[in-house]
Amino acid sequence: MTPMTPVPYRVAARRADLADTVTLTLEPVAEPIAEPAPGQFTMMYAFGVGEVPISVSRTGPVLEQTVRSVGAVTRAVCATAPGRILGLRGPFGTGWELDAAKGRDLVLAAGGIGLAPLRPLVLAALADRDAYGRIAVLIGTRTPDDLLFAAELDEWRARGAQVEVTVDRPAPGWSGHVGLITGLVGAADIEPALAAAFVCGPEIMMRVTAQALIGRGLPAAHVRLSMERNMRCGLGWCGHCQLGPLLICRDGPVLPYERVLPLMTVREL
Amino acid sequence: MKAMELTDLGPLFEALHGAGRTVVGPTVRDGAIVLAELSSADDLPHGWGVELEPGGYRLRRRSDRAAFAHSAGPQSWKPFLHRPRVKLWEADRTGDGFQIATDSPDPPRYAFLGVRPCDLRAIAIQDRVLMGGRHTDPSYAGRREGALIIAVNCTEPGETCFCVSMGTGPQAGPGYDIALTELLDDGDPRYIAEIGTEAGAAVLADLDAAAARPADVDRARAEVTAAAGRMGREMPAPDLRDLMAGSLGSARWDDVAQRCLTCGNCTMVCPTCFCTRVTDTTDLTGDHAERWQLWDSCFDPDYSLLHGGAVRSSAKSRYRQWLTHKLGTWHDQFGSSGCVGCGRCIVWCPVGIDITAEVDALQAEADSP
Amino acid sequence: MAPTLAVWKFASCDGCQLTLLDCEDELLALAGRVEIAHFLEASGAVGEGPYDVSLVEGSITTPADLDRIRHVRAVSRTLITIGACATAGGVQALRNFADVREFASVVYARPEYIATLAESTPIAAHVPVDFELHGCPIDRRQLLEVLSAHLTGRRPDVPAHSVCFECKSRGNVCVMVAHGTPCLGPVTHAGCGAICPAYGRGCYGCFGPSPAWDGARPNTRALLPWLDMTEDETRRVLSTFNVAAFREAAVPEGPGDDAPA
Amino acid sequence: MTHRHDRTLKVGELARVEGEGALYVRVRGGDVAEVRLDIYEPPRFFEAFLRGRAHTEPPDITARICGICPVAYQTSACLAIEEACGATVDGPLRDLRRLLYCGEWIESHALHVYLLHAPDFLGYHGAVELARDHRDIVERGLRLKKAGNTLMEVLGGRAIHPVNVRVGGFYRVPARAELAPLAEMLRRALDDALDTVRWAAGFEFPDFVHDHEYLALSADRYPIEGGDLRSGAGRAFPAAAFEDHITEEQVPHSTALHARFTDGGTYLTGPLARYSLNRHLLSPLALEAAAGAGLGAECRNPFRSVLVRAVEIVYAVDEALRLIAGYEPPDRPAVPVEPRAGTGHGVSEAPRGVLYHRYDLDADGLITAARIVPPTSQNQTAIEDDLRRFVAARLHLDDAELTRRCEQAIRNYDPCISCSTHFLDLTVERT
Ligand SMILES: Cc1cc2nc3c(=O)[nH]c(=O)nc-3n(C[C@H](O)[C@H](O)[C@H](O)COP(=O)(O)OP(=O)(O)OC[C@H]3O[C@@H](n4cnc5c(N)ncnc54)[C@H](O)[C@@H]3O)c2cc1C
Ligand code: SF4
Ligand code: SF4
Ligand code: SF4
Repeated sequence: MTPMTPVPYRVAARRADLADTVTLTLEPVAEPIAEPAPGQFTMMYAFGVGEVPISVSRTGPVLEQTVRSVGAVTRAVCATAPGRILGLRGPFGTGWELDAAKGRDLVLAAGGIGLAPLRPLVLAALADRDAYGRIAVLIGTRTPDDLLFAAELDEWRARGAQVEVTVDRPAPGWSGHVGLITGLVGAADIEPALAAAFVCGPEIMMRVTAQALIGRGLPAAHVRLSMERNMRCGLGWCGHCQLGPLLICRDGPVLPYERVLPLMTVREL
Repeated sequence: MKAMELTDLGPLFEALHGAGRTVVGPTVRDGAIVLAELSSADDLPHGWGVELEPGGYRLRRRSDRAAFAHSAGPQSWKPFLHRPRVKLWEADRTGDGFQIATDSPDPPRYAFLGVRPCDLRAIAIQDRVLMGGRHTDPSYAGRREGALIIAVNCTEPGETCFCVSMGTGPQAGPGYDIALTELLDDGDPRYIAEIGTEAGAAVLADLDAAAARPADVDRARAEVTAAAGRMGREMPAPDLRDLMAGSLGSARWDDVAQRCLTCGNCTMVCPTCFCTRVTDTTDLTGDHAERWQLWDSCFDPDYSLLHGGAVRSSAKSRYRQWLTHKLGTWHDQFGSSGCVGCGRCIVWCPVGIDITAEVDALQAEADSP
Repeated sequence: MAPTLAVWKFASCDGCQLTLLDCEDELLALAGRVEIAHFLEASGAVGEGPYDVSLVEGSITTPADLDRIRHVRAVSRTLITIGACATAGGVQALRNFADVREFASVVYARPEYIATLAESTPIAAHVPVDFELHGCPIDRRQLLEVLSAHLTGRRPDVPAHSVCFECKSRGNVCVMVAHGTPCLGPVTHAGCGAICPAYGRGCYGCFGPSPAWDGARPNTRALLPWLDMTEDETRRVLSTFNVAAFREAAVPEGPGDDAPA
Repeated sequence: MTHRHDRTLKVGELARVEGEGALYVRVRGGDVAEVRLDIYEPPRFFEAFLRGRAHTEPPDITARICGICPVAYQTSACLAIEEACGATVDGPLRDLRRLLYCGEWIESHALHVYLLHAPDFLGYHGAVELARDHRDIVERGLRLKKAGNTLMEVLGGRAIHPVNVRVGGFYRVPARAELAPLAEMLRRALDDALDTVRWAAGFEFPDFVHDHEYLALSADRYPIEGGDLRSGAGRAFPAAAFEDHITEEQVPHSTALHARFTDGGTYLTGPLARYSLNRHLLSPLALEAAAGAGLGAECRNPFRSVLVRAVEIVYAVDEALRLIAGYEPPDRPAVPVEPRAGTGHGVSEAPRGVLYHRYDLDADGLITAARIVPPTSQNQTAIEDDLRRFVAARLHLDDAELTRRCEQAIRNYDPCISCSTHFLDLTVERT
């Protein structure tokens, strides 16, 4: 066993969330990996096909990972049937550090598949509801059909979270928000100065959302983002996940907004 | 600690071989001084020197019999410790999944003979990356832990060397088991051997060598000190880390991109560059899979691939990544510079791009209003 | 049902499809894994299309081949081109820079019988291609890699970086820097394993230009002055088995190497 | 009766030949009116674009004429250019050339015997089908083929289009130690080669003989990497006189270039010719194998060429072992070849027969004219002649069977159609 050896996990359940996105429930075949914190990721291995970084979308006694099929490896992972085995290494990287936001209002902003890494954070906050102020979950997707975890959102609402969804392109029958996620920032029912924000999505979406939140008065020091870079090891050896001074697998993926902002604005860094 | 004098490296080879070590050191092959397994002191490049320039390397005959007067060659010790290709494991398909097997053959027990001070530091830098963080690279660690290091203080810097400005030479820093200084008179060279570790002391104890005369020890020191004044190049800029951080938008990157081939040679020859990629392969049946770790380089087009394309697609951004990492962000990531001043990237760049000249230009650009 | 494999030949030397038969250790395993349904060089049995994978060797040089490649595309689920002829027009693309009528008259007594196109063009110039494997000839290990990757559904490990990557990994002494031997390795697509430098000669570019970045041309112009060759020598060294691709790569317009806008 | 008085037989795509060709047979009034081996390999114009190239380039460029026998092209090209420049390659460098060439013979012959030709005799479509019933046999063939390829890989860098060949010799010559593992491999291959002869001797060979004049090289050893030309009828001339003795002309009513002797005679080159003219130069082991397989002083049955190839594999393996055993690395990898104005001719024995190259160079070593005559184009007249007679005697067979037999007959000659650099393109005629 070396840090590069995948640990076998059995797919206990497979749920097709969207046309191209699947949530897998994973059980260790023997020794489990350490319990991931919300925001951390694992390297998932599909036999013979390859390995990719995927965040956990539920952690604790039940481990779930939500994967969008975009290429060879994610296609193979998504296609894995219940009962079959995948490899996991990890967990790697920094978590959302929810504890540091104790007592504050929470804004969670997700773009597309970015909701997956935020889900364990929502669940953790709802499980310890009294430790936080108001909780607003802002979600941007392309179309209503691309809305991840749609069936769960009402439950989050019922447990005291405000959940707002906006779509780029509405479908017939859509009565919700239309437009960029920044349009939802104003609707978040929070006290900005006393809030903390957690943002995950495409880089450009994270930047404008963070700006909008800060524009409403949310302290920049309380904004965290989850970054994405090519990764081959997850261990800080392969060099691929560099973003300027950062190794995203080690120093990230969750990072303070203020730390990444100057790096995000440099082209091709 | 007491220094000893070796008049002949033969007994040293015998002692190392006798202890079951594979001796690796410089030797002449294909028109260059390469590092390879040596069977005896005769394999050393006695009487060979080199001429170096950006994009150029030539052997030249020396008038003496020096074995170590040739500055850095085409490889560093990297291929022996951080190998170009490592099989990480293999796996076979089973009914519902797969069974992984990791075979870890016993790593070779090397004795590295003739490690130059810059390379000694480079090994320390790779140690930090591959063994000094939360996770240890077992392949590297296995080889590294078994290696005995016999350094050679540098008395013959090359035209492209700048270890002095990087603070890595010409006197060997910590990390060696034994450090030699080559003394040249008529005939065969003599060596002043200094002990760095107990393992080194044990090797020397076997040789029944005489204690070095104080005059020779002084002379050895003086020659190394003199070498410091003969560096072929100098790395400018007092604080490279700041210069790099402040130069991300510099126009110089466009200039160097006109010349750079993105061929990756600089990263391959660099003794500290550590990047690897991982490839998962299968055989034709699809039932047997392997994972390999291969040298990679930030100049590879796929290095920064994300779904949808590479982050650093232009040559300019890739050269900038290499230089700013090496001299700047390495400090943030691993607490030191990633450059030891060996000059290899200058010599082995097929179009002679000179890291010190590029830094000069960035400095000039930063200084200009 | 085993997937079906077809091998097709256009203008070429047969070397790339021979590479398949040169996989002596794997050939029978391959035959057990796929049904080799159309491979004239190896068998008289011709299976019905459509085929799951077609390997296409050779370039398009005749009007009849123009029709045939469209047919091949139509009966192939995955079309993989193999070799410099199929991916870049091959050595016969030298005609693209000359008068093909005159060429014909040098070789043939009755050039009027020659039905040939003015240019030798790669397959991708005529039909969509799913994967291009470079080399003149292709490398056996890479061919096996592409086939096994395809059968497993993974990305083939066929890096687009330069020959220098392989050269240094192999431990060669650089012939360019240490001997002054002109070498196209820095701008040539890896894949051969850096054989030429290992044998003491400069790379002559038989794997074609390595993209400086995804799909773009390498910075050949920056290398040329360092090759220390006359203009004629330079022209010749770039005019061999990937002539069309290298000529394009060396066009002296715009910056040789900059980010795509 | 299956046979008709008027019929046309067309084999659109010949299988198990190298390159792309078709067969066309027309029967009129019960007689064979026309037999044509169509070459629709698209023209690639090598001789045209060699003009203006440097004298150092033909080994690399002409290798690309044929992926099956690149070493033959490289060797004939080197010989021609060395002659033009007044350079001679002999001693260990010449031996290394021969050793490399042995690799090509072993590979190419094993390919032909096992993968292309044997299935005909045993009633299979190809080697993959054959392997289903006789895996061990096909594996033996692949082992032999691999031995040839390995030899080329070690000496040439790779088996197809080797990179290590240059005018004047090599870029790098091997150390003795590098050849040692080859010898080990070849000793095992020798057993496989001898088994191959025994196995092929058991095939059933149709009764058929031809009476073409044989043309092959002759040298002090069994001809491979060079020599002078000699024919069964006593013709003898050096490479430089090739074009005096042999013309390629357009025959009335046909559009393919046919090689003949200038005096009009047709000839055959290749294994049968080599064997029949040089049997005495075979190694004792190869000679013994030939005798054991029932091959006499001369072989005129093209179907038995498979046997002759098998014997030549034994010879090539044996010869390679001899060359390795006697190898002393030369002091330099190549002799200098300084360009000068002139003409040079080179011939060598490709697996399929005599391969001729001529180059005219100017004072700077640039090529002003090139001529390449591959074996298959030389044999075309003979092949068509044989087919005519072969078909005439078998008109009672139905189309399918006749077609099958014709294809087998063509494969006797192991025609390499990719090599046919200057066959006329027959697309026009086929419509
Ligand atoms: C920290 C982190 C967390 C992630 N979490 C999730 C998640 O929860 N759900 C999800 O669906 N996706 C997630 N991704 C993205 C996911 O890793 C990529 O979609 C995946 O790598 C694509 O691989 P592929 O082989 O399917 O696609 P291809 O496009 O074929 O990719 C080829 C190769 O490029 C590299 N690569 C491509 N895209 C990425 C990428 N975005 N990040 C890193 N390497 C890449 C990989 O090496 C991959 O094998 C995460 C990425 C990171 C870095
Ligand atoms: S690419 Fe080269 S080896 Fe392949 S078919 Fe063409 S000429 Fe032959
Ligand atoms: S020999 Fe050629 S391929 Fe090898 S490193 Fe040098 S320039 Fe690159
Ligand atoms: S080094 Fe270059 S020319 Fe030589 S085989 Fe490789 S790609 Fe071809």
